[in-house]
Amino acid sequence: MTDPLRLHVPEPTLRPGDSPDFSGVPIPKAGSVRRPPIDSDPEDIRDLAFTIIRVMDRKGLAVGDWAPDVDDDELRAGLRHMMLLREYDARMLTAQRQGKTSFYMQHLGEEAISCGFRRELVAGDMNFPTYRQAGLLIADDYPMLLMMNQVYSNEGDTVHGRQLPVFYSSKDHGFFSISGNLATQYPQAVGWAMASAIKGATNIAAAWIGDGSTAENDFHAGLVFASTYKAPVVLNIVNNQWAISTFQGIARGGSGTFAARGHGFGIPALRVDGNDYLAVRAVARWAAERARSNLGPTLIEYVTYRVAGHSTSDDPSAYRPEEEGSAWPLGDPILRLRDHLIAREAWSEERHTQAEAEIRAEVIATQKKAEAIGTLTSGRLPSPAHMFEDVFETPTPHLIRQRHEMGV
Amino acid sequence: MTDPLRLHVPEPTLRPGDSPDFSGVPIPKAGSVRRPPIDSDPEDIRDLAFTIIRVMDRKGLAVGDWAPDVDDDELRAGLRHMMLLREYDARMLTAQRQGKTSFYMQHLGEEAISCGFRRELVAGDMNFPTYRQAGLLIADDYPMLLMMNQVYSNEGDTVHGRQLPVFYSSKDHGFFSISGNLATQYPQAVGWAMASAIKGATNIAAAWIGDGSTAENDFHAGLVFASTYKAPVVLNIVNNQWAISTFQGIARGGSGTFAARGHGFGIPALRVDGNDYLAVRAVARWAAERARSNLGPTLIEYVTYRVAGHSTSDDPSAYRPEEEGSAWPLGDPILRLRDHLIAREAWSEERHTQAEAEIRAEVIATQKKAEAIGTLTSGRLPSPAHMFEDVFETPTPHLIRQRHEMGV
Amino acid sequence: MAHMTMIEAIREAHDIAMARDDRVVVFGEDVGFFGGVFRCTAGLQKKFGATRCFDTPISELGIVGTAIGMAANDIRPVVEIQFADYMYPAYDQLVSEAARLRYRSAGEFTCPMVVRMPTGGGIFGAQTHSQSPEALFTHVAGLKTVVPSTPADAKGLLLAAIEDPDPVIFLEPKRIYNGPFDGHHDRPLVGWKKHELGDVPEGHTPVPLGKAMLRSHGEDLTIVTYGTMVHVALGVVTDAGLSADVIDLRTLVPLDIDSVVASVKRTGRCLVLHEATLTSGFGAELTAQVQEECFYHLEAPVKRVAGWDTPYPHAGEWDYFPGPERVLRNIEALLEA
Amino acid sequence: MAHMTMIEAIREAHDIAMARDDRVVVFGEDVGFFGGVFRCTAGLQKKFGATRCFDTPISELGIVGTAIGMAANDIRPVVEIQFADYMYPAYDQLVSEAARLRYRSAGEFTCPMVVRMPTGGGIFGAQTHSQSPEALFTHVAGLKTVVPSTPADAKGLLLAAIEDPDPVIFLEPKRIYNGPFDGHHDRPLVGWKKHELGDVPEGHTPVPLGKAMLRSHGEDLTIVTYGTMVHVALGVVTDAGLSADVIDLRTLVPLDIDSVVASVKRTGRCLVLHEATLTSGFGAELTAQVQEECFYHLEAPVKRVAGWDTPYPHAGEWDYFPGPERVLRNIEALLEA
Ligand SMILES: Cc1ncc(C[n+]2csc(CCOP(=O)(O)OP(=O)(O)O)c2C)c(N)n1
Ligand SMILES: Cc1ncc(C[n+]2csc(CCOP(=O)(O)OP(=O)(O)O)c2C)c(N)n1
Ligand SMILES: [Mg+2]
Ligand SMILES: [Mg+2]
Repeated sequence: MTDPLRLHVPEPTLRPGDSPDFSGVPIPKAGSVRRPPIDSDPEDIRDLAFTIIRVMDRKGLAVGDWAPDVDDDELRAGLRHMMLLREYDARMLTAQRQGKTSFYMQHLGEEAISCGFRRELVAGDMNFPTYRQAGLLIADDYPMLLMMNQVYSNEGDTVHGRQLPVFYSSKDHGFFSISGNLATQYPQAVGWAMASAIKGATNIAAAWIGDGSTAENDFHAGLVFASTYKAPVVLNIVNNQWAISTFQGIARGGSGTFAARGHGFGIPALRVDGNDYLAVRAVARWAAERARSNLGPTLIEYVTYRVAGHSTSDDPSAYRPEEEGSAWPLGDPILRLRDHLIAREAWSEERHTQAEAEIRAEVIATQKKAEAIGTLTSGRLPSPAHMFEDVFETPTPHLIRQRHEMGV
Repeated sequence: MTDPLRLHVPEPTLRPGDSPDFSGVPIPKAGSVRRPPIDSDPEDIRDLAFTIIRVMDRKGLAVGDWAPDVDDDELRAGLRHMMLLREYDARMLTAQRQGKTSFYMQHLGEEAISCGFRRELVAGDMNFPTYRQAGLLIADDYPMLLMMNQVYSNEGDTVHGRQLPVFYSSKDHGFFSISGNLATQYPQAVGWAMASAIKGATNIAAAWIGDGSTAENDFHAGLVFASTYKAPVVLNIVNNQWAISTFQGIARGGSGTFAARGHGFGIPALRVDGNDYLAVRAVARWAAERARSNLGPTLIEYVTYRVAGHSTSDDPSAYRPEEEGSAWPLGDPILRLRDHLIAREAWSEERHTQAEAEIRAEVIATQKKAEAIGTLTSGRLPSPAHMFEDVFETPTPHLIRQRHEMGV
Repeated sequence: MAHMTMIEAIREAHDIAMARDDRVVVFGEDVGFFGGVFRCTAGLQKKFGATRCFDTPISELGIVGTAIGMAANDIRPVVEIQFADYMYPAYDQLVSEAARLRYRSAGEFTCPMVVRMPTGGGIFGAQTHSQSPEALFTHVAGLKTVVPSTPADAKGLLLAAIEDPDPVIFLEPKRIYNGPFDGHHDRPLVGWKKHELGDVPEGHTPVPLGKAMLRSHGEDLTIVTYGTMVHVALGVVTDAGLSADVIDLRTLVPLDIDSVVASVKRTGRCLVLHEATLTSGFGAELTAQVQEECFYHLEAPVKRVAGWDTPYPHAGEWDYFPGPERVLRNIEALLEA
Repeated sequence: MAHMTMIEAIREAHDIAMARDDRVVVFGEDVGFFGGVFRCTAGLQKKFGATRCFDTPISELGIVGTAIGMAANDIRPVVEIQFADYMYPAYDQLVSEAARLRYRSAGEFTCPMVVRMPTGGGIFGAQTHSQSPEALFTHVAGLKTVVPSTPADAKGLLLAAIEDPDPVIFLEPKRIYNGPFDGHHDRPLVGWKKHELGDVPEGHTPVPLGKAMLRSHGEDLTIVTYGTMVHVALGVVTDAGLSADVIDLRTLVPLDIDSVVASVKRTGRCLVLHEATLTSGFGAELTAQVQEECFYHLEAPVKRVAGWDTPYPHAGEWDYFPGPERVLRNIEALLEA
């Protein structure tokens, strides 16, 4: 009892120079986790927060209770969304490196989550995304030109160059304006969902957060209010193993998983293979149905891996082994869905190669259009007059004076 | 699926006019809950967050694994602390009603928690209390005169009349300066404990919060940091069933108990009968030992009932049945400890009556001394010069100028 | 017209707004069943049901955060922060989110919401029930800030705030909830019901944001103030027989600087008065604008009288509060300068 | 003396403070293993161990809240908030707790702690990587606020801040981490290593808080500023061949108003310059004090040049930023007034 105390500072097991090793990460077999009814008592399904719900097995077959009913066309659409997102990322990353914009953030390895989730919502539902869910737009057929215009902050940017690249906004596509402040939109999603319930509407909301950001205040506020008012909201946590340079153990602390956070609030929690497109759709469907049936919130932890740097400002080789991304045991979401489609004879290697080429051409064509409008460093930029608009609906006399002073 | 959504707003089952009824509150038999080793895996003792650890049975006997080894003298001291606190409360309440100070907050029914807990800490440990743990001072023999001086904001007040009544501060007695902002001191307690570990010291910290205040951000921050750094801290939640007019269901939402909040963080959680002095000491001892052994934090929920109004500004008859306090099934902590002492033949009705009279006389005598110094509305008040001190260690030129302007 | 307290006026504004517009929803700590610790929302839950007026967990962040989400989903939340001193946990949501949502999304998402909070000292509430944080809002582009000083304004400005398409911070000077406190704490308070300023027009009578009100008309100086200090200023002017304009700003953002400038150009002397700590208080902004606009008309520097730059003390309430004596002393100095 | 960047100077201050005093402990988001997103704490964990320099969860509240508890337990925390724009979740802990702990407990508990945060714009960081929230600290009694503008000051003021017995907010203008940006974004930046102001004295060389520094000496006007804008002001003065005092405040609280007053009394004209939004910015406080102290010496109203009262835009960075052109235009008007 009189030994001196010591501070425990969690450390990832591997740092640059070490060989990646995920043998310690238990990966349940696809199809092995049961699918309980949506009105289950959270206490009865606690185990689902400590496992990983997986649908596609090694052979690419969809197995087990969670295998969702999704037809070939829809699956091919899903594959296309993910491929579009990956190509888009690649082009925008290069554009940033070429100095055409200030900043970019990729989804590499995480495409299944936002692309899959979006397809289980309906028009009028609202996502409160972070900066790593552009798949929500792509899978809802939001024009990629508008996304590029936003990244370039050019005259075609619907938010007039006001926001950092990738901070999209589209009400029509159920995509809430992104904030740069982590986690702030978690309670907003809950409030949006509460409003739906107050109005007696049928639309639901989805909140999004990263593993690291669950440490923020707003995550707690979101859970408290969702739990108290049984808000019709899906509470998503994307656990891509890393914040910026900080591994998930710093945010997670002593709890086994992030999904477990829900248990303190009586919120049912699912933990899912985030690189398994079918599993993502299955859990999204389960949670959305719960919300729409007035059964309240569901917490979902997507287990995935951030293959790329945090953003274009980051160099992950400084803090983790370089090959960790390729060693990640849950594989690549695009290749896995491709293999599944091939296994169900709805796709082929050739069609895939061809699709890659088509998608590349399509994205390049769109990029040309966007750049013809302008990039942050050339072309047609938003008028400075926009700077003084939308502070309030009607500008105050004070703002009008400043605008005149600016001469615009 | 297309039914309109509805907002769920939790409501207490009873409101003014209803007859109190606690038959729905499950109360396990004293002695029925096992006492696990302090290094148990939190997952293996989850059940302890959903029960109530109780030691004293109906006959006043201490039963079961949790019955702590506390000798007669120490128990009589505990009884005396609680009686002192209750008498102190009664006198200060009256003093406030008489206009001698602006505000007061009672502990009625909750005396066992702070009085019992304090005795399981040692000199150099630090409590981060709320406004309802004055027992931490009394059970550590802090001079009651100083407490009264603080309540009266008179010249003898060690904090120079700067703080609202009951916002005591005593470093020597391990009682951190009280803030009026709910929950802010939870992460501070964790930080204090982390400092102890950083220094390789042996002292631990204890954080305090009310049921209602667990909804605040700071509660989450405290849990996150305590979980991550395995801080040597005891995380206390006093669940007295009510915030101000709001019953605990509003803060607790869908989780069964407040103790369950710990599970989302891998923090072992105990739920205890807060009106059972012996049970309080037993769980405090368990948690303090864990912390001191570098095993990290423990969350404790004390189940009790706020018999009095929230503060002198509150009238509970507006929002709950009047007799709820007397119907509370866990009884009165003073009477229960008295009965236990009588059952173990270390006390008697007569000694109790006599002690009551002595304590009353003692408190009255102290009160006279305090009032001889002054009350908020008469007598010797702190000099206005104090207003400009302690903003910084060394006053800035600016503050010196303001002080001159004030002419003090 | 009916005489009522500021609390009753605020309640009536809620009642009218909720009856006129189903989208108006009221929530906060203790505001539901109990009707708020100051009773400003009493009766609303009973009348409109728990879906339109409800209690919340003690989380100012949660209250404001969910309100923002609701506002974006066509609800008009009117939320109460129990004391302005407790708004800090919600500050991030206000500054980073509510204030910038319209801007960020180019008007696609908006945040029509009112955040009410009792503010100011004079009730022996010490550091955590006395603060006047208005300057922390006025510095934030995208927030409007309102401080009424009479029941009629409380009602009318609150109605206007609820109908405003943007987020409005509505600061209620709690010391004048029941009557116009003139700073003489040793004299009995005249309640609103017996005071000429206690008259409140009936029905739906919004008072537009951004218009100051001249509460006293005079020649020798201009006192620019708001909230409780309006009444302290009026008391001093009356008691000392001064000839002064007393301008009640009512709204700090948008600011009716034109009214202030017109007055100061006429009187040549300006005293700025508030309860909040002096340094970086809203008085600094007022002073900066007045000296810029009226420089060639000023006969003396603009003088600020405000709370000292210390936390708000308990026993020293009346030493801290910028009461009549301090105000008069400074006015005398200003008139002599 | 050695030339170094501001980042290196900050790192060196940490290193010296940690070596001199075991109680100095450094933490924040990404500050441990990685050494901070701006690399200001690089190498410290390696040298002093993970108990003295560590990564934290992403919770600014938790960072500041635990730091306060540590400070009360005889540790000297120096914490980093990754960007000043992210300090709001910690604002309650700063305002309600750190700032008032000494006062509340009459000195029984104190809070010697430094909260560092990169501040200001000019890096295309848009609304959430560009803010200058200094006025939100200067309004709070009990906080000191520091803004260095050179590597030597960054090092010296940080050392003094760490040794200060009270909480200090340490704002690091990120635009000048690598060199003194004069606002001409189209010209190449001269790095600190090649700049005369890049010289940093060796060893333990604290610079006392509360003393301004005259960066340029002249007759026609006084420019009062701090941080990045010091270099913009110096650039304008040089380029336009003006005769001006440029006062670098270095510390906003405590404020060296005497240096400002002495200068303005001599020049008769004063321009106050900052990046933060104009309304209720720290410039308002400076203006209020200058007009009060120098009224009879002023030949024109004090003029403020600041960020517009809008959120900080992305594409419009240089329209928003109060760059050389806007500064010069206002100086010309001021000199003609
Ligand atoms: C309130 C706040 N604090 C800090 C940051 C800086 N920051 C931006 S992203 C990030 C890491 C987030 O990690 P995680 O939540 O895991 O999301 P991921 O990037 O992995 O998707 C940090 C610290 C911020 N944007 N907002
Ligand atoms: C941040 C903050 N919000 C609101 C309040 C007002 N307030 C004071 S006590 C209280 C209720 C607290 O209830 P609980 O945590 O259950 O503690 P109890 O009074 O029951 O001991 C409230 C809402 C406050 N002091 N601080
Ligand atoms: Mg992550
Ligand atoms: Mg309670």
